[in-house]
Amino acid sequence: MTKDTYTGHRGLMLEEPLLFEQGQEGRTGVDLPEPAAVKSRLGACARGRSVALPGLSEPQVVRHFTRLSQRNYGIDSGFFPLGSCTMKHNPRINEKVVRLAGLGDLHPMQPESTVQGALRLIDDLADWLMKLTGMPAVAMSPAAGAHGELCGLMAIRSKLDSDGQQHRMRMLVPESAHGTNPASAAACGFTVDPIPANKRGRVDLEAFRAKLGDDVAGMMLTNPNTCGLFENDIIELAAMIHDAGGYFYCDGANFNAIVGRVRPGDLGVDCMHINLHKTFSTPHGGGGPGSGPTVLSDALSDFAPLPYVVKDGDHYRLVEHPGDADEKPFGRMKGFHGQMGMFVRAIAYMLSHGRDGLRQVSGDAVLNANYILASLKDVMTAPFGGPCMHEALFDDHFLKDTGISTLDFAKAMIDEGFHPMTMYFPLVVHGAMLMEPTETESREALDEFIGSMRFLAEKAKAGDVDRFKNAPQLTPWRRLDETGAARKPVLRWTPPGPDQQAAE
Amino acid sequence: MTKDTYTGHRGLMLEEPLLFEQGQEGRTGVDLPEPAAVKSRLGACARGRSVALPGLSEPQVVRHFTRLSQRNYGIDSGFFPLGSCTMKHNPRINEKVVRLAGLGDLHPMQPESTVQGALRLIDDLADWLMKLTGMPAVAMSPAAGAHGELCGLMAIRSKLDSDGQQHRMRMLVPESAHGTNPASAAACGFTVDPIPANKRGRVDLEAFRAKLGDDVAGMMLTNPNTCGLFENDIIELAAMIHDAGGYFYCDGANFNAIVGRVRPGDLGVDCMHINLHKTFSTPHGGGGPGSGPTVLSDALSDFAPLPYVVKDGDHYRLVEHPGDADEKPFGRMKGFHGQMGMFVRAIAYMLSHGRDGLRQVSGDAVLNANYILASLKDVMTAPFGGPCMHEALFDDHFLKDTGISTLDFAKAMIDEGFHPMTMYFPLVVHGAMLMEPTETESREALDEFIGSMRFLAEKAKAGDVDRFKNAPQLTPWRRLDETGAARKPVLRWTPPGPDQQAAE
Amino acid sequence: MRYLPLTEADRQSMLARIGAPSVDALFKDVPEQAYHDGDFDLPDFKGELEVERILRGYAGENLGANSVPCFLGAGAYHHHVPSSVDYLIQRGEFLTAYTPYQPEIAQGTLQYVFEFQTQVALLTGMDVANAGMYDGATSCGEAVAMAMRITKRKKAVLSGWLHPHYREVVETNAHFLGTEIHSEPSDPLTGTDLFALIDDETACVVVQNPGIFGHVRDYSDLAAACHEKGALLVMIVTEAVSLGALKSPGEMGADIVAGEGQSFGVQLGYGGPYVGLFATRQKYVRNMPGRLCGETVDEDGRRGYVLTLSTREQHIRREKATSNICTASGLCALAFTIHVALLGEAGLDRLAKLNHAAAVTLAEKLEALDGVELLTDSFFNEFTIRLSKPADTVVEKLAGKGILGGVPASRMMPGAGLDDCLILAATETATAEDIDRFVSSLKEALA
Amino acid sequence: MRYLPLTEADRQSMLARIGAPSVDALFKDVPEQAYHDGDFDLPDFKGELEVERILRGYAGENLGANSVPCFLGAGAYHHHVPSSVDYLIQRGEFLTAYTPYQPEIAQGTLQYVFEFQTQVALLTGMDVANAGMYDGATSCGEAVAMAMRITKRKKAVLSGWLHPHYREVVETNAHFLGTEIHSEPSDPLTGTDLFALIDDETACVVVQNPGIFGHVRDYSDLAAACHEKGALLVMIVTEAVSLGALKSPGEMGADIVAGEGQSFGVQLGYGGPYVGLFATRQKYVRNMPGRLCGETVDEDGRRGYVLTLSTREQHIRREKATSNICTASGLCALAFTIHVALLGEAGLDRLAKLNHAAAVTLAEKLEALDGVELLTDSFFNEFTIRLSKPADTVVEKLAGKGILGGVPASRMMPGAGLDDCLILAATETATAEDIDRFVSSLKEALA
Ligand SMILES: Cc1ncc(COP(=O)(O)O)c(C=O)c1O
Ligand SMILES: Cc1ncc(COP(=O)(O)O)c(C=O)c1O
Repeated sequence: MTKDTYTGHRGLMLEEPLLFEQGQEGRTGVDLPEPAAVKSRLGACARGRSVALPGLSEPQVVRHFTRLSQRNYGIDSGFFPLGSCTMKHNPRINEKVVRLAGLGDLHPMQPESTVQGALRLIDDLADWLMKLTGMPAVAMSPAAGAHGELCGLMAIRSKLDSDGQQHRMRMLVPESAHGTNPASAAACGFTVDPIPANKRGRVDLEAFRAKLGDDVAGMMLTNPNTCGLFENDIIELAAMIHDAGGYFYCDGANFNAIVGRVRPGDLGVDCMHINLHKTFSTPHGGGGPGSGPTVLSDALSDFAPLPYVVKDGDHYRLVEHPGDADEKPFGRMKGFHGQMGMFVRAIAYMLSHGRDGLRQVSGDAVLNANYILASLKDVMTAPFGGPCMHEALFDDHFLKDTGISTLDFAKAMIDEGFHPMTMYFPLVVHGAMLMEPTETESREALDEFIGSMRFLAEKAKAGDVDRFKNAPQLTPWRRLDETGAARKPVLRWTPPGPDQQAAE
Repeated sequence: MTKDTYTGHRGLMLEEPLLFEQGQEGRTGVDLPEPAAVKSRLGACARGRSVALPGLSEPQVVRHFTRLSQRNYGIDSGFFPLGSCTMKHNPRINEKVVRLAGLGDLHPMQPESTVQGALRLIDDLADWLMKLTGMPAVAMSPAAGAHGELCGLMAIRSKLDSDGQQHRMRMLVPESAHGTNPASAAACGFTVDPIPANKRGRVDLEAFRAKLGDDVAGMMLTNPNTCGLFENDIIELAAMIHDAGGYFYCDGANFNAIVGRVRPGDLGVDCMHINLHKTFSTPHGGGGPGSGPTVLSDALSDFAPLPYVVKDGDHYRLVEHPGDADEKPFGRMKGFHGQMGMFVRAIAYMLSHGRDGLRQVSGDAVLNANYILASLKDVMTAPFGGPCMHEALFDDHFLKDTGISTLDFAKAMIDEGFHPMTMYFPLVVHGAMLMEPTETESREALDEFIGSMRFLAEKAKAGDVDRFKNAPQLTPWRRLDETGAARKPVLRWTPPGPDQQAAE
Repeated sequence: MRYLPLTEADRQSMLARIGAPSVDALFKDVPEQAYHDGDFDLPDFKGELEVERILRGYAGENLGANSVPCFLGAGAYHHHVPSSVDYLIQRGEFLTAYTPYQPEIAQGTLQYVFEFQTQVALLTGMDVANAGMYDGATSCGEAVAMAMRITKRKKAVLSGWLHPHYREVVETNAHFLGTEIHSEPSDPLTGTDLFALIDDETACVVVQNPGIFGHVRDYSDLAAACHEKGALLVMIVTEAVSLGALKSPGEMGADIVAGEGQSFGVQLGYGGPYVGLFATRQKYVRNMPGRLCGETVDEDGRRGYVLTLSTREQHIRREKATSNICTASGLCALAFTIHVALLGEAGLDRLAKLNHAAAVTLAEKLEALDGVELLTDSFFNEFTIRLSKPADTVVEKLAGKGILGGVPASRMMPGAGLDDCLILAATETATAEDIDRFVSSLKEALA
Repeated sequence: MRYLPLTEADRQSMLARIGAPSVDALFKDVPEQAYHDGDFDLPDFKGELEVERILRGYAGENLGANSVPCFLGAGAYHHHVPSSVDYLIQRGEFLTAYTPYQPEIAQGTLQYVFEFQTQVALLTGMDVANAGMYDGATSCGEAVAMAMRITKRKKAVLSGWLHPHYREVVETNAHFLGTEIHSEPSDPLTGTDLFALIDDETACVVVQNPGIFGHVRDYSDLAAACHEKGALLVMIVTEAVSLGALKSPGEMGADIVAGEGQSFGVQLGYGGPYVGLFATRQKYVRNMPGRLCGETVDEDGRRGYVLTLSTREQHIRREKATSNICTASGLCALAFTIHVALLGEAGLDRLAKLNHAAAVTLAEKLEALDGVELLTDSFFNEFTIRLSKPADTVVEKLAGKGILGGVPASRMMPGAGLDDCLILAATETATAEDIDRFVSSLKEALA
């Protein structure tokens, strides 16, 4: 079998150098008219040196990024059960409406009279979110989940301060929490106090009780939690933290499991961010953008960030300054007014599903996860019993003595044509494998996945170590040297030195 | 190396069954409201049986076609030197403007007062085409090149008939002509008389002269011809056919080579189709749609198809019926008024280039082809000397005694990451390889291609037969059995019979 | 220029390798007197922003059907295209590919063509379909030509309910080929007695269902009558959505079905590009025009698809080919395939019902108006009314009010005495308000 | 529901395997009193056509900047985005991917992130850049936090020419962390003497170039003064196109550059999502917030890219991370990368010159008007004028005439005594007619 090619291309899998390796002086991919001759007003600040951007034509650029895209795996490619990330179908109608004239081309500082539709949209989306969560207020500006966490924590801090509770500095955070939870707490000035999980994968009630005290500011709980389980004692936990003078921050990253069925407001939650890029399907885009509107309880609703939309009769206005606010906003977190592009997509998604469709979303998401759990628990190991919520958690116990790790198993899944599940998170089980199918996968897709997982589990137990240790083998790149990358970081292209140039 | 996977997927190369193998009853990818209850007026004609379309959800459909697309090679993927097809860059601005409200959503039978912009656009495009070709008229409705040929031939026939030349039935067509030329001639009722090429790859003047006679209706010449050469005697040939009482149909498929530099009207051409999907960059779309406006000389301009646009002062109107025409239109060839979507793209392309840019197009296209010719003629065999026009023709002489055919060579090019050139066309050289780089390829891309071709030529001569006979090896599919496909044609999916179903 | 990657330095080094002094020198085969200096009376190159502005200028002078109530049909229908269709057909691997001549790197195109062929066969109730033609009208022309090839006869009979554009295309072809076409006059009230016109010279009878005036009919008896005389029945479908509601052409006994596929996935776009549908019986496969995709296996035994039976085609058969078609309408066929895939049986059924319901609702409201007479007894989503005033002036009046209010029959059939006839279609895009606005505006216009 | 593939038959067979009687039974861990019957006061599901109509309804109530002359800036700029950018970012392999956790099947994302980092480093004249932050304002907040980490000091000095949104974000963070922010008052005429404010407690000085009122300045001396006191200079860029015309922050000696990337490739979209730029010196790399992509090799020695130095990040470091950011702004960074790739050196240079020329032309015409005073001495594409009337009422009047005529300074800086100040930006999208229409309308409004 001939393996070598002159070009390095391999049929449809095409090599593509960096942009910077393809430039030629004077070449460009845009045509712009001759600028009018004017007297420069740049003062002493005019650029003297070249930026050294490479010059490519439009066809080259289109081909470059087309080829890059072909090395990626997205939801559109196949099954993407990345736990905690809710990789559901991203409808194209949402991409269309966000680009509509009158939405895509609004400047954020246009006068209010020219953006009434935009403000109404934000207000309507807020209404959906409040109704679905059973909460009386929502801060729309946070840019993602972590930013929403910060927003909620700032609201808690502001409320505590306004009640003279400046000394409450301790935030209780389960060990299973996502890394952003403690990081956000720290970014808001709290100290983080971890609470352990019990054998059922939930907050250990007794350990929790023991942590309560006069310096406790609140707790950050994910529900359903990061093990994919509903915290059954949640109402009790909420009551306990409230009794202790603290507030309940709920991480809403897993809201997809309960949307249309459970309202966080009914559980005693004081604030919760909603990742519109998870539950409400705005695309993940290879690492964002997201949007993290944060709902607030009565206790916290006065302590929201600026700006926000207020409806006066038929007119919508933006409150942008503390002086214009009836409430006690804690200030601004972000430029302008929030991730409008995500709002447009999210409301299109909500309108498409409606009340009934959203309830079906959580039902099907949970059904799909339980189907995976039920179909794999005999060959893989599920540390906690079922039923689970929207994701099925396994540990690496079933790989014991095979010499195969969770990572190896994940890489073999890549060869099988899947994006691996979330690995090594949550931290509370060993070698975690967290599988979230979402509701937009068909039974047929799940059956194929289940068959493949059973096949791999069998191969692992049968000692076919090679299949795992050397995986992936069928991808354009094999495993990459991450240690080497971190040891001597090369974080950008640099022009070849004079030696290298001469050698060329 | 592990090769087998349970799923059949291989990393990023994902299997995808037929739509019909994925359906489930009741499932759909569209949501439509409940129809109002009305009394049916379908009469006796209501459908009794199911159509048996498979039911898929939207996410499944998006994934299906995404995966299919990933098995394709387009211009956006890489170098596509398919001779005679002008696979140039397809700008995205053209795709954008064709979808603009007010262009994309016009119904063809709207009243004239509501489509003045559309008619103006057609008229402006016609103006560009007439100026670039130096011809006084253009028929806009032909749907592709072959349709344009038919249009031109019908115009010639009509003119001959109107001049009492009904007996002129013989059309002279070079052996090197594209298959559509004789096929179109036959579709218009002409008999086809082939004319041979001379050693220089041009029409053999003497052979041509010998074919002239009282029954000759005209000639169909491609210029530059399908060997990528300019017919240097073209003005003489035109004069000869005119003197003989015939007309000169020029196949304009290769207009890209001369646009902005040579006007067919100056060569004595009577009619010529222009493939907007070649010279003017409307996308080929995996087999169309195209558009083939056909320019007409003074002699033929009265004999155009219906409908056409006429400008009355500031108002544009459509002439749709012979009764409304001052000329002698030969009738309608197509529904409605032409390939409007291609007109929009083509005029956007023309405006982008302008007069100067179009001249650069032909210059760069010809330069690129000559660069390939000059860089490969020592290792491959070029039957005719240079310079060539926009495409470089090789034959299979250099493969003599290697046991490797043009087809084998092409398949090895696929492994190298290229779309092969046109093979076995034109028919006038043995094992033809016709390479048309177009002007939208960079020198860097050509150098890579040239390097690869030299490498392959070397390997062929060195007896590395395997690389060719077994090619392609690096594609998701190997060579397909075309003979088997034709012997017992399976042209559609059929539901598995009761036996097969039972076996599942 | 943004699309042209060569730099001046490139050009110089390339010319050096070629051994030519200049680009102009490469054109030495062009007779000197015909080498143009490039000074055309045309504008210079423009940036994208400027080009877009100019195109928006054209668009701004038109009244788009998406922005107003639209009741136009007559061969092109205002349907909603799901946005995933438009996304998918723009993927470069589909958009910028050529006809799939190299099957190893064109399985994407080939598989969807195979799926398209299957969908068209299922929808029409026929055995096989091809990969698509230019549009419905040219497809009709090819159907008549094919019927003549098969029967070796030279006469075709066309129903008076055939779309006039289709009829004209057939007549144009016949004029140049010297074949005989008998076209019945267009009359919205009486379908003509086609039975009487079939004789031993008849290659085919061409009927359209629904007809140009909207009528739906069961042509089973006509098919039988054709077959009795050794003629073929060609059935035309201009509104493909109707196939979701009506008895299929295959069930009625049609031998060739030709039609327009625009209704599924293809934007109105002022009349094109669209995609012609073409289906027939298994036994006539080798007489079909156009490309055909067939199933096969690769060297490893893996299922795959190729273009097949190409000995029918121009690039092999030249003047003996079944058609001169080469570039057809691949991307529109893809749009059709995706839209039909999204619909599935349940979606198609619902879509057809919605269309019918909208048309019936409209017809009922119009029947109640003074000065309006409904001429079409049974219909799918389109019908014809007679007005108390000339239809073209009424349509102009409605356009002035921002309503696209139907196609005057006289526009397609001048001189047929149908000046007061208006052809109306209603689809799933017509809202109740659209219908009410149209009805009340029509009432005003007729008052 | 079109997005939900499970059929009722699927659900039943799946429940059977699970051994649960119903979907509701799977929710048994939910306390009964909190399990909702789903009867929310919200509408039912809708088809795509209806959804699009509703969204068009919202859009129709707004005045889009593409349809009228627009002279708004103040942190977001109306530039033309080439259509290939928008096509490419919508390719599903980019759009529907996650953060590239599995590098073997995410080299597309990783390579463009590496290219983005390089472009940002080149544009800013810095050594390294990260993969992007939420937006310019939050990026500014992160820059101040990083400066405090590096210097282990707790005071930051903010220029009065810093965008008020950026200042407010920094102040919000500081409020909760108990750090000290000295914000100079906003004044379009006098830049304040920041030199005097730097002391041994100062972690950083934050300046913006061009400033919120449009001023461009060489901050080299300020950088030196900072370094002398062991403080860092943080430089903010809200208009990235200016980097094509101005001396780079790196050349001026900035230690951290934070900015807004919207100007390249990202639609205005009413303020977001955008992408925050973040660059710094090599020595501070391990103190950076956000993701970083680095070059490496795979097992076959092939060059590839991975996320690296993740021990700085929340998922590893938790409460000790350099930032809490997780999801950032990948797709906007892609749009930025593509647009900058299309421009290249020549395109960037031309684009910057066009912007400057448009602004100078506008300024010259405005200077000639009665009742208008130009306050910004040197500028790139944005400047501030003082009017003889309150700016907000003038802007409303202009809006009434279909002109988006600038940002009143008082909107961002109420109570600063700037009610008569108007901030104006002109980009390559402003035509000569746009400028003339604006100038004459402003003249009328001031009369
Ligand atoms: C449980 C949980 N919390 C918080 C986050 C952070 O959300 P974001 O990435 O939107 O900042 C995530 C994201 O993966 C998560 O899974
Ligand atoms: C020389 C030549 N003539 C005619 C044609 C037919 O054009 P079309 O495919 O547009 O019908 C082609 C197309 O490949 C061609 O190359």
